[in-house]
Amino acid sequence: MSTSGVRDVTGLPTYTFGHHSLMWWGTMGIIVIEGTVFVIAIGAYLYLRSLAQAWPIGAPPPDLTYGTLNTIILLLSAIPNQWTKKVAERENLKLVRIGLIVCLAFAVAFLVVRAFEFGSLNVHWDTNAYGSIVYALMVLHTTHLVTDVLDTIVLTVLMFTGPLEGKRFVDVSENSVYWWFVVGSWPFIYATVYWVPRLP
Amino acid sequence: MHSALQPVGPRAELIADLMLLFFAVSAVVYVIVIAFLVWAIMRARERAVQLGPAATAQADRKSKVAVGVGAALTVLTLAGLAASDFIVGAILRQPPADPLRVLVTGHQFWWEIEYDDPVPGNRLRTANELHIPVGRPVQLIFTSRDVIHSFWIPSAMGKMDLIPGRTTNEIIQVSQPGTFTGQCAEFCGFQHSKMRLTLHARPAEEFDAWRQRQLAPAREPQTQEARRGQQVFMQSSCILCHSVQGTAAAATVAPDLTHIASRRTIAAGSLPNTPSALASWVLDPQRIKPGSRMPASRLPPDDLSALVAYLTSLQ
Amino acid sequence: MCSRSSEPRERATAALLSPYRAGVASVVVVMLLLCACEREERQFSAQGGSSPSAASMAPASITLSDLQPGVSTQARRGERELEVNAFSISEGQRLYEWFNCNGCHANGGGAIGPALMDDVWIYGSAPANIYATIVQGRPNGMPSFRGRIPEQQVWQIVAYVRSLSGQARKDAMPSRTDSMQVKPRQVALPREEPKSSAPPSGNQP
Amino acid sequence: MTSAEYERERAEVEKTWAEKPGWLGQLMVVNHRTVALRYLVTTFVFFLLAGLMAAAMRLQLARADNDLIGPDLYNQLFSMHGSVMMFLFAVPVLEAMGIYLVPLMVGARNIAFPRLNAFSYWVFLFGGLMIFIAFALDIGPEAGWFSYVPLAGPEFSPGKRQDFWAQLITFTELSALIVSVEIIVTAFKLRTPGMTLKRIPLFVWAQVATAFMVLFAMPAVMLGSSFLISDRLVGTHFFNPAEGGDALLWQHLFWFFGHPEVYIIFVPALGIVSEIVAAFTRRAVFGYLPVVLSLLATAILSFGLWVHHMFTTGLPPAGMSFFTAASLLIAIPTGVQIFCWIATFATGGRLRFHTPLLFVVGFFFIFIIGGLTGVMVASATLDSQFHDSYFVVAHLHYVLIGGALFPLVGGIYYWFPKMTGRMLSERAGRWQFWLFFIGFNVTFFPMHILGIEGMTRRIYTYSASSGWEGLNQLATGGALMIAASVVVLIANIISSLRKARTAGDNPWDAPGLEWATSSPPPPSNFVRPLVVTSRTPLWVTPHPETVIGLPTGIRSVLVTRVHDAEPHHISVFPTPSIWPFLSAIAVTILFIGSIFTPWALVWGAVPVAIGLIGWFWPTKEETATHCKYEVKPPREAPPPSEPAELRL
Repeated sequence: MSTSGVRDVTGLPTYTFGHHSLMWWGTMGIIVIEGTVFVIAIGAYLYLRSLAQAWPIGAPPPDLTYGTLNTIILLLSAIPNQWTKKVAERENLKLVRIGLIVCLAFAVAFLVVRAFEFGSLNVHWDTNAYGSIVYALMVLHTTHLVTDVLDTIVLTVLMFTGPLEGKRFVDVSENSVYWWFVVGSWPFIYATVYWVPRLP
Repeated sequence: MHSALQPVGPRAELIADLMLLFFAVSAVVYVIVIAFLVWAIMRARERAVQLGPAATAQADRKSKVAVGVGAALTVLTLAGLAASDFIVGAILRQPPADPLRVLVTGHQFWWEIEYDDPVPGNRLRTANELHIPVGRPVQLIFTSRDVIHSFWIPSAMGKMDLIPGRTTNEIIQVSQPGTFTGQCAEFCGFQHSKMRLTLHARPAEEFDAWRQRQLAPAREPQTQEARRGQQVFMQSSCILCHSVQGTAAAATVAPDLTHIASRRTIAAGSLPNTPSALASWVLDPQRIKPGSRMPASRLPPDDLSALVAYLTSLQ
Repeated sequence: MCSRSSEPRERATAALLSPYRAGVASVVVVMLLLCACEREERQFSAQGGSSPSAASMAPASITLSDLQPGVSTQARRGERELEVNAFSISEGQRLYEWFNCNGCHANGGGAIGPALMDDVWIYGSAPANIYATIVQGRPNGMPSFRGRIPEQQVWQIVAYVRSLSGQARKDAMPSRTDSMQVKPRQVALPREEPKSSAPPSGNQP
Repeated sequence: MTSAEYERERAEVEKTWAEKPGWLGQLMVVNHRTVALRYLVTTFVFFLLAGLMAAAMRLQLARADNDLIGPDLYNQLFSMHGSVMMFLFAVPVLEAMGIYLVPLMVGARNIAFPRLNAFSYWVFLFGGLMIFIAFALDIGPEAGWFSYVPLAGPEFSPGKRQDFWAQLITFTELSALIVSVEIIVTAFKLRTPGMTLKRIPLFVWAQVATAFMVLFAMPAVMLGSSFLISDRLVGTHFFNPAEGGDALLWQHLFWFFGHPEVYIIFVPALGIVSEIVAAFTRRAVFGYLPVVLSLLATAILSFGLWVHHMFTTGLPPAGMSFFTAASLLIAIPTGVQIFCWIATFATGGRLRFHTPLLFVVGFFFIFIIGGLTGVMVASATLDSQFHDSYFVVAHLHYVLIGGALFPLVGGIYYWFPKMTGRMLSERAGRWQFWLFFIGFNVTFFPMHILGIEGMTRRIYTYSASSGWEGLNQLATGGALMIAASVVVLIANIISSLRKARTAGDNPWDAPGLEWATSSPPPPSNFVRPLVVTSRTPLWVTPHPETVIGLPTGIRSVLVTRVHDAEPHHISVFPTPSIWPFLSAIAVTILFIGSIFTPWALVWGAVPVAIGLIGWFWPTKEETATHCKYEVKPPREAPPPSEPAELRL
């Protein structure tokens, strides 16, 4: 089995950050799928609205307080999130631990306020189609939030307990990318749920 | 006789002509493409093992032109077909002058048909048989009481869905008298198969006469047996769902029976309207149309024959 | 190049086998679902004793007192149907509206007639009691439907009426109808413990 | 390099990539070829079952007013037939071909995310078992594969039948979405050095186009089926017009997925056609770029057609014209591909008429008819006659059987030697082809006429006065011929598996990388990754350059750059694990539980979380091994554009 030649790749890194890593591609795959779900769900919201005589149907629009508060929390959480991504890519374990805990604090604060948000939607999922689609959007986003929070918790524990290797920092970095998606998708859902009912 | 290619009205004719155009173009396209394929394969079976690079390059230049021409012809053909579709569609969408308005409501598994009229007393309700005057366009306005159905009479018109919570409409126009069949085209449950209907087209005068007859309240039973049948009707489960104009029976969830004897079929085209078929239908509809909404009535034989006598008297 | 990997036939067998292993794992699921048969059957016409006779139409013998000691076979059949069969409850729901039960009882909240969603049963909450109430009628406005509603359909209505207060199997109840929502969702309703109450103005049954 | 050194490397690589032994090892398999074979066998079994259901329906329709099968069972039969063929056969079987072939064709040692791949199979298997068990227990879906509301809603479909259908969708879409991500990443990041974008095999391009369609189409139906199940379970009003919902919302959501679905089935089959045509004409398919662009154009255009399934719902005319035009437009890329293949035949070498090519030629004869009737139903005007009639039944079977199943069977004949090391019998192959080809046309061609004569779809019976009996009998006869051809295929496969492995590495003298390794390939596919210099590497040289320097003690896979496939880094691939299997069981419990109570989403999430954490959590030994071989990425500097290249 002699061949015409060989090509040596000795010494290539065994992991990498950013868009060359397979993890990044996997995360992007999930983001594309979930992003499509959000777009279609918002499309369904607008479709139902286009059919209705008046919108919202039989309920006042959701109260703005908690939703707006949450928007601010979520947008602010992008800062520690991005910082964590940076220190993860420098493989600075100590700072990664701090970053992850700060991120978690934001996430927990957000989840607590989210509970109040559900209380101030002024409608139930089984009231009418408006209530159903509002709940669908909110539950969808909350599901993503909860899964990412669990993911972050697991990563945080791992960062404290080990076993660690270099590519675990890739996981932290990609977790941040996913959080960016959770943050980035929210303003659209916020605008739909809270402001579309207020449109004339 | 029911075929989309044996149209009985101007609108169905337009669609049939368009269909023939598409068939003809498709046949030509198919023959050409398959001829090229067979030619290419035949050539390739006789060829030397492999072409040289120069020959391949030359052949590729020719192929490039051929594929380009093929693609261009495809675009032209499709554009032509699209244009003919748009033209026919535009003609069919033109609102007709002075149409007869008929409201069609879908039910599991029958058709409620109501002739619209400004005078409430002249609104006529019937079921499963659409009677229309020859030559006059008829606007059908569709909705559904339960699930989605689709109204289709192949020789007279294309389909239109009956959707709960929405109204749709379509025009039907027939230019020759006759009876044409159709059936529900959107799957609607157990008896989707036996949700049939017939279209009766007849000259305007005959249609008007039919309409007048149908507007009259039910005829009073004439014979002793029919009178007893009416009693059976009023005291059994019939009255909970059916109505007979001019009597106490006024429920609207099942077909109006005021002139049931004038119809050619019963059970949405499942059975001929004969006394024996009527009797077996009343006795055990679930054997004939399993899953239909009409329960068995378990009448004793003499009650049953009295009831059938009454129903057959409702001309 | 020759591979030392396992024989493809073995591998194909393994591939074939793995579904069976998974099948074993899903035995638990099967057990859970076995009860589905009763729930899912679509019974179009009454089975058994299908001799069309006026007698079966009018079970005059059903009264409250008769039923206490021993429930008739019809009642038992009806009872089973009502506890488990989704199609019966659904048919009952349709007939309840078609036969205008909602004209008096509204959608279970009660209006002219008493409410059916609460825990108060004037003439008994057992299926046979409700059957008798529909067939015989009751004082103060409840008409008799004897001869009007066929037996099987009465049992279906009984099934639906009982489901209104949560007496039917939850997984057999429909979540809502395709109409205006005028009552709370049925499956969300609490199961009411039936209580009996004296009929109004001393009309003992 | 001496051959002894090579042999040692080979042994080390094989040991590193070996699967675990024993029955537990079977549940831990992460090799893409094993998973793909499981997919293929499972989907084939589902295909046979759904085919038997079709045969039962054909028997019922053979006579007018037949009472062999009542409406309740018949409705379940056609709902199962459609759902199973679409969700449990057509889509996954072509994905299985992708799972098997894409890594081999791009020269990778495994598919990207192999554990997810194993997970996707288990989820798929459990979803399939669920629906068949449900059907056996009289809880089979009853509202068609399209489950139109309100018929599929809480009022008109009591019980749990439609809920099982909705969860079938969830299961199969989950597995399909996972596979799509894997295929995209494998095709873009795991290509062997030298396989630039312009050298990617056409089959891989077809799989990539399909995977992108899946990513954008399947979320719509997942959302739709979630709406449906929540309408049925917790009383939401998405589809209740009396409370602001809309029955057509379901149709929009369903067909936004449902139309691309057709292309999701058919585009990978086009990839198979391209591979077979190239191999048997001894030339690369003429017009590589137009063919690739056609595949991508088909994928994009397929999202602009969904309303042509709703032409009879009374939508505004402007919209109908738009969708008519878009539907006609998609015929152009398909036409271009057909022309390119014909040009390939015309300009290639001497044709070798083996069974795979026979099926591809059959594909042309049948599929073009399906395409042309597709042009007819794309016309909103004509569709008012064709819609929901047997004409559409004929059309869709011409497209799906002609367009996807014929190439697939051809592909099975073509790649069977690679998968098993054995050839299938040519003689049986010819028998099977002619039985299938004639049986197919006898079954489905009459349905065009039946449709024009007014026979509607999904009817369990028809009256003798309709005049449909003769053609229906003919169709039933054809169906029996198809059944006979399937029996021949099964017999052919079984008898081949009993023979010796004599196929050799490259029995067809084909150009693709999958033929550069043994049949069946070793656990790591290639002992060393191969370097590619052309679209048809094995026709340039049967022994391409190889890559050395990958650590042999870990499952090292070379990751290359997207555009030029130059080596970038080494990815350490996971070893066999039981967690994908356990997680799939947890997910199954959650999905089936949520048919009965919404709380299953809460308590069912606990085992799922445990499964996923167990899956993710690294073991000490694993980490230690990884650390031994770890090479950190270069800091503060862009990754090396040209890796160290060394010729020995």
